Amino acid sequence: MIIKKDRMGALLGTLAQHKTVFVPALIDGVSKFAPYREGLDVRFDLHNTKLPPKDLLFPQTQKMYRYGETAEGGHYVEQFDESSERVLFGVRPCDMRSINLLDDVFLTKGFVDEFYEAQRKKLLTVCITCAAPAETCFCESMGLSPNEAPDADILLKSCEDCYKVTAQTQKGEAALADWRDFLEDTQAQVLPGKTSLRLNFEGVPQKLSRMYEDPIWDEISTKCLNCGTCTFVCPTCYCFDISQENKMKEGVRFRCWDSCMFSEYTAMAGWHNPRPTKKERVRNRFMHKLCFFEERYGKTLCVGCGRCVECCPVALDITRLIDDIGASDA
Amino acid sequence: MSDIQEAMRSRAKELLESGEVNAVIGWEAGRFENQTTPLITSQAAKTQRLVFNEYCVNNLGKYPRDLTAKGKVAIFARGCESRAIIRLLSDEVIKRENVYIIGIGCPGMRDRTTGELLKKCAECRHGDPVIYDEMLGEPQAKPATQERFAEIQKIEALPRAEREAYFTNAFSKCIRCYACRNVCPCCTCRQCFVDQRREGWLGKQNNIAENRFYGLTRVMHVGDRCIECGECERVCPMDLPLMSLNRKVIYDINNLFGEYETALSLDEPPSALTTYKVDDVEEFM
Amino acid sequence: MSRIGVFICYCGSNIAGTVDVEKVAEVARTLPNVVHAETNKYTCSDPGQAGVKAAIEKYNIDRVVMGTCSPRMHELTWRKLLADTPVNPYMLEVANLREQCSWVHKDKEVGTAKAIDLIKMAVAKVDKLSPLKSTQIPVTKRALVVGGGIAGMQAALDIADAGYQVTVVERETSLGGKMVMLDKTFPTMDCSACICTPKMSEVGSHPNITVKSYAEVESVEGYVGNFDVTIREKAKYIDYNLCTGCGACTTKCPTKVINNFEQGMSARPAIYKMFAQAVPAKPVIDAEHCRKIQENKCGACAKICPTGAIHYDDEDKVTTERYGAIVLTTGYQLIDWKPLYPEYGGGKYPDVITGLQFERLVNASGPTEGHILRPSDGKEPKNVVIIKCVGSRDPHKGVAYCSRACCMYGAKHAHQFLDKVPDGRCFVFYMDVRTPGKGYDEFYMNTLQDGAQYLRGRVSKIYKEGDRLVCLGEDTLTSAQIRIEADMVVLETAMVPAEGVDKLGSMLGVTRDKDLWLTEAHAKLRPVETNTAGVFLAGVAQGPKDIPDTVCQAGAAASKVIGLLNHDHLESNPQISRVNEALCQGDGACVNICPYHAITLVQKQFRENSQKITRTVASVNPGLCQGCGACTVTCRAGAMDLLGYTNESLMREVDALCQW
Amino acid sequence: MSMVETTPGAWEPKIVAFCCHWCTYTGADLAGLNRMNYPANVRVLRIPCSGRMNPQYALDALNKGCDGVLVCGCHPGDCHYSTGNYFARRRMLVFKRLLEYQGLEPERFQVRWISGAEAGKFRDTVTEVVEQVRALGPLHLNHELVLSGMEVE
Amino acid sequence: MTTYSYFPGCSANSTGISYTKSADFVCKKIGIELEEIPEWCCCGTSAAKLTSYDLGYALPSRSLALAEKLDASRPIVAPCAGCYAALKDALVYAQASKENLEHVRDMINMPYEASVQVMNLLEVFSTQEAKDALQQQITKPLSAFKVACYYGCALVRPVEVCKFDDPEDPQSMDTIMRLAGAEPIDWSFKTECCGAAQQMAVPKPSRVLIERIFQNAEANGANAIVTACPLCWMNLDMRVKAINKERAEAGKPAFDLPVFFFTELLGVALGGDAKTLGIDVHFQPGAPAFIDQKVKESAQIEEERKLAAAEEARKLEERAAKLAAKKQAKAEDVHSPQGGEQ
Repeated sequence: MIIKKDRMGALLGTLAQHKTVFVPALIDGVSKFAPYREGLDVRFDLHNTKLPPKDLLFPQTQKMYRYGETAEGGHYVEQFDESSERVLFGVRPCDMRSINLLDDVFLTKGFVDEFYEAQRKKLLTVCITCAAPAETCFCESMGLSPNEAPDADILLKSCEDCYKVTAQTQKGEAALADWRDFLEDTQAQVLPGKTSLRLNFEGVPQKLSRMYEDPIWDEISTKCLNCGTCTFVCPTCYCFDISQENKMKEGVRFRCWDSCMFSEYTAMAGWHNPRPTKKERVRNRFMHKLCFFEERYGKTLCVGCGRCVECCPVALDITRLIDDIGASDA
Repeated sequence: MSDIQEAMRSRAKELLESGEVNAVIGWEAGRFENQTTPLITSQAAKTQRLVFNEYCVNNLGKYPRDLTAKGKVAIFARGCESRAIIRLLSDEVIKRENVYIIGIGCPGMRDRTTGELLKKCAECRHGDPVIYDEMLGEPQAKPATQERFAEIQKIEALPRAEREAYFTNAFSKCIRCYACRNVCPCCTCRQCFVDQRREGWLGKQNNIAENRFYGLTRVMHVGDRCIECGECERVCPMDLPLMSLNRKVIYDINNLFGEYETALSLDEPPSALTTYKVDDVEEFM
Repeated sequence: MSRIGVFICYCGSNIAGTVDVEKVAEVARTLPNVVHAETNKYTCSDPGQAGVKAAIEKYNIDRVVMGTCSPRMHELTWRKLLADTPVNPYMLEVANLREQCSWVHKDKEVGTAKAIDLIKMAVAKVDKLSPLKSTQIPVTKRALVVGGGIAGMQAALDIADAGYQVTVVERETSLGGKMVMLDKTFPTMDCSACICTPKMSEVGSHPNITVKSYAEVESVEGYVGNFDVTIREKAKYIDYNLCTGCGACTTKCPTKVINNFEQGMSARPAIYKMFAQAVPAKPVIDAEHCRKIQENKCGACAKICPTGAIHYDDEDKVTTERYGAIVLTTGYQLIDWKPLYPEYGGGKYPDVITGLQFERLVNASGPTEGHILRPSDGKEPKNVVIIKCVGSRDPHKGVAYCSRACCMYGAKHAHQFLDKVPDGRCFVFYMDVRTPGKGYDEFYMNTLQDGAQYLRGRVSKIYKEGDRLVCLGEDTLTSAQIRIEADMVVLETAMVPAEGVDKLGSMLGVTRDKDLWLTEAHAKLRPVETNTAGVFLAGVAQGPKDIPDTVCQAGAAASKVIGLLNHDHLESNPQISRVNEALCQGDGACVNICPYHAITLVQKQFRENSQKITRTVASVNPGLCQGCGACTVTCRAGAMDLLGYTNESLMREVDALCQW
Repeated sequence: MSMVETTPGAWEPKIVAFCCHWCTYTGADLAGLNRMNYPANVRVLRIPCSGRMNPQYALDALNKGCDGVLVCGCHPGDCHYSTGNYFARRRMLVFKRLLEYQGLEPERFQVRWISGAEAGKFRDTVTEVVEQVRALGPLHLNHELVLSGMEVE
Repeated sequence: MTTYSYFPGCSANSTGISYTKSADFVCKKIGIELEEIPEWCCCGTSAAKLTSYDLGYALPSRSLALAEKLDASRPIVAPCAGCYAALKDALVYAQASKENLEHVRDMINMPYEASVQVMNLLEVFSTQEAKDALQQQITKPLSAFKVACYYGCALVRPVEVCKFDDPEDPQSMDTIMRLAGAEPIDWSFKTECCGAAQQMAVPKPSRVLIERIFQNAEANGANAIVTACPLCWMNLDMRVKAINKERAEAGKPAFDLPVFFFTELLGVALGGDAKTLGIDVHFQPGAPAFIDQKVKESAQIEEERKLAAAEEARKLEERAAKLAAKKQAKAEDVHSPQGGEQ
């Protein structure tokens, strides 16, 4: 089954009648996933959106509970449920993988995050393979393929002027019913993508686990600004902080993204900070991505999307770090 | 430029080997074409990695602040670096004897993908270092190709509602990564007001109101000390028009209290908002 | 969790007339952390206050909101009330329900709604306050007077008579200031020396007064009640314990130096007493001109001294002592008219003299023994021109202000000249004649009757023709060009602040106005206080004035000092700035902005991340800080906060107003 | 401008006035002593000196639902602390321009010097500001928690 | 060689011809070139402003604009004090605000930036460069000249406009005269009004103004008056005859004070003759003879000074030799064995 590229607009229009369909779009110079509407600058040709799709499931600011005192002097707590039926349309294999990783964090090992779970259940994922990865893409080195996305409900394989459509899950199969009018039962040549940037990730997590005290951290952390750019554009960074806004005897508790790059992130009462300097913070970020997560979930937390490589104001480049570690004799 | 690069490498090596400085701050090549990244090293061998080309986009001037524990450091400084250093010195963040400034004239830097002159460099009025201990090569005396306040005047000319929409939209895009703050040589507080949860200056939630609070307060905090290096705008992943806010404050100080440009020399007067004149403009009667 | 008590006052019908007080109390009870709210007919009455105390005890209240009249009215009353309870007096916020609510609104619904908001704001603020404690500042019962002129002497005597120790620091070698240079004083024509020198000896011999002559204040540290003042007494080269003041030495000195006391019109030896009645009545050696000290020649004075009091190797003496209060009576000097008025010859004509020179000429103990003889050739001048407002009221050349005393002493000079030179003629050029004071205008009228010719206008030029000085000017009343050939011209020049007062002012945090006169704390209501607590001023240091006003002000300053020294302890205002050293970056932005010089940068040791480090941080002197809070805003990190008006408490007050 | 004329429940402007203790707060008290009438839309927040006025308070007020902010202090030259209002004047000149530049109506942030004797000026200023803000309508800066990365509505 | 744009003014080739000639002579000698502004027009002086201020600004501004066109980097030199004041006043006006400049542009309808500097001749000769050149070129020091430097009113006032010398006791001309070897006397009428503008309308009362200038100069020992303005010069030199006549009638002695342009005396010091410098066309006929006489006296004085200096040098040398001899003797004393034993 294929869908012609020039039919995509019509498809989105139809889908958007029932659900909110998030598509990659260029808004005000920033590319991100936005709800489809007429006139939106939809861009399936971009390699990766600047902002990852993670806030569909894990918003930057998410209201959790409302609470307060009742007139009788008792208390009440109400949980928010702002989840809705959504389609994530046009996500790339690396971002698809990131959702898989977030699922591990928020749904496994005995911890289930209700807010994440509610939205995750209502999310349909439609992935498009990458025919021409960007110069900063390195998913293949991280064990992914630009041409596959096993976790997607529906997979669109990029061809010359169409996509080859495959439902990969039951949910996807069911969803395709709405697509019927736009699909054609023809064959098309799939354009395979290949990342130009290749790293040697072999053995890196094992080496890293022995490099906690290595001088490399001093060296690379000095130029880091400790801003949150890399963590906020990262599709897999999932740290959050819980805060509240109180009004008299009522309040709202919400959580919002936090960044391990911020000194405040680990600041404790009485000014104690177990990660007092940039070195500890930078080390933690990379260790978490490439080593600690692996130890806990058996997967690497970096999907090779290249966003941090592109966005870092000081070009502190994770790919160089991986290469350097790979080359070191730790 | 390749001459300068050679001179940089040999000077850096000399300085480290002689023990005159304990670290050198410069640039090295990145992985990608026309990409550079700051290089901060104490190893003489690594000085051979130093580069200087038209893509050295980072203002290195704030790094001496992070290296105070190292003792004396050498830094390659163009106009923006030198003014950042003056900013740090005036704010007593670093000591003059701990920084050895090697001046380099700057022809203006370019975007690595488009090859165009960076906006901050087009607006730059002091490409050449304003203080240095030694100078490598000749000053470039590159003129600013952008009128200093053209952007401000353009925005001011918009109807109020359009200005509101323009900035509301900008604040709505902000992801509060604080790259603008962390790169800014004026931002040297031990703890930023945004991190002071107890005082509750602003909430952590990302919405336009809080983002506006952050954005405008940042301007009030740095505006009168801004060196106009434009790094905040360059590093912003959301491309917010941050310099149009900073420069607005400078523009008004200029108009209200007389020609104003900070961090051009070590003995500059106190910043405009920490001083006054009895006969200042009066419009609140 | 705090336990807030809210007390709402009816104020008879003053508040209750427009505000439903009971409803306000009802809402107050629902506010967070409010454990009790009650109303009272008259909260400030004794039963009202007793009720508040009882409630505080009963409900275990730890902070209080008073919904009453303006805090300007009763904030102190409530503080005193709380001082008798377990509640800290600063855990108080007053909601202004009367002056700013019930009295300005007519509609009860509106007034009630606003009153509720005001209570909410107060509750939100008080919730974030912390207890403050005034500290007891000990008072050193000793005063320092800077300046030994008539103002300083009067202040010193008044304070000393009240039983307190006083030190008078005088820059010259004798007390007396400008007054002792004068011949007669208007309008009574008392001999200045006759009324001034007794004061000098009284000061010199008062058991409670120490005179440090030939001395200057070098530095001041500390604050009200506790100023540590370092004074440098210049080397006098004479041991005053041995010297009997016989004066033999001064007769043998071969050196001649221009005599400044005589306004340069005579010479004095290098070892000299400023004038005959000087106090201390002992000479000093002017080291700059002494041949023994400069060239190791001569030594005549030591040879003749019968007591061996002369020591050429004497050195400056620097002492630091603590004082509870300081009075500044630094006085004035005459403006240096020479560079400003080249049209008056700019100093090249010796017969163009200042009023002070005239005082010496006419003084019986002056260089001419009281005969008016002109400096150039010692002849008696017949035609004298007096020009007033030279430098005064002339913003282009001199100063903009009126020097206040010149009209009167100008008239006095005319009178004295006509008195001593009966066949002389005297012309007085004036802009206005200002004679407000007891007996002043009568004096002026007498001068006119003496024959002084007053011409309204300014002299545009003085030039020499032969041995006469031609004065060109205009009589603006007749529009006539005036040309007077004078033998001598007296310039009544402007008073300007004494040299060095700028430095002294900044040392003490006393501001100077645009003309560098020391600024009083309030032009009308605190005329002898300064912005620095414990520092007072009197006399011309504050602005030009004549002797009666100076003496008055000196008495006033003395009474303020006595009032201060009367306390064993002062209670400090605890609502002052506080540094959060953890946040302080030490960039000193706050230091420059503080009008009281209360903030300094200090090096301190901290433990951070298990390391000992030394950092620069700001430090607030609680004795100097007055709690304006200007520093808090310059501090971007908010390291500087104002107790009682903390950032947190004000922000919560705003929140309370906005959000509901 | 009595509030009686307005319909109950209708929107009323909410204005916070930061007043220095020594001059304007005293002037406001005097207005009360003289039984002057002015709209009840203003809530006075007492600060020791206009030099204590941190622009962040104004931002907070405007963000959280105030429709206007008024900052008042002693006349320049009359500051109880001698120089506080001079610093405030500079700060507020710059801050007011910044607010207006990014789109705030000038009437919503105003600064006035009002002495302890100027009860009439206090009343007139408050009345004027309330009416100006009333004419502008409510200020909707108080955005609820919105999803980042999404479009602005 | 420094080049200035030259604004001659209306008197340059008429009553002020001596000024022009002598200035040309001196300028050439010390390497200053004056290039006349093409198409310059009347400066308007005080008369134009009496008609309208706009006219008073427009006239000089036109010439300023022309000078800008000629070469904006060069200052304009106006030898006449009236021209100088008018030009500089117009310049200061246009520089005061953008509106003023715009207004002037509208009036003259020419491109105009108000960027040229306006100088008078005294100012030109007061530059270090000119002073150095003068110093080198002086061949006949004016040692016998005791001159009263008369600046007049317009060169230094109003202060806000001129900003070049002290308005009450200016010194620039005195300095230049001292440089030329003359002795400038200290007197009181340097900047007093000569009444030039009134001499036509109310000659009698205004003669007093001239008379007292002469009187004070003479009383302070001057033997000549020096000016830097063609109007002042004409006024003083021309009218002293009538004044002397009146004085004779009143039984007072006549003034015998020739009046010169400072450039004339500079010219003399640089070796110029009376005719070249225009001294032969003065109103007071005795001027050339005075110059001859004083130049001779000056030469004599110089000769005497030289002799005296030589004598002084000889004495000094003698004293030094004596001292050296003494020292030598002492040194020998010390070194001799006897000395050691003593």
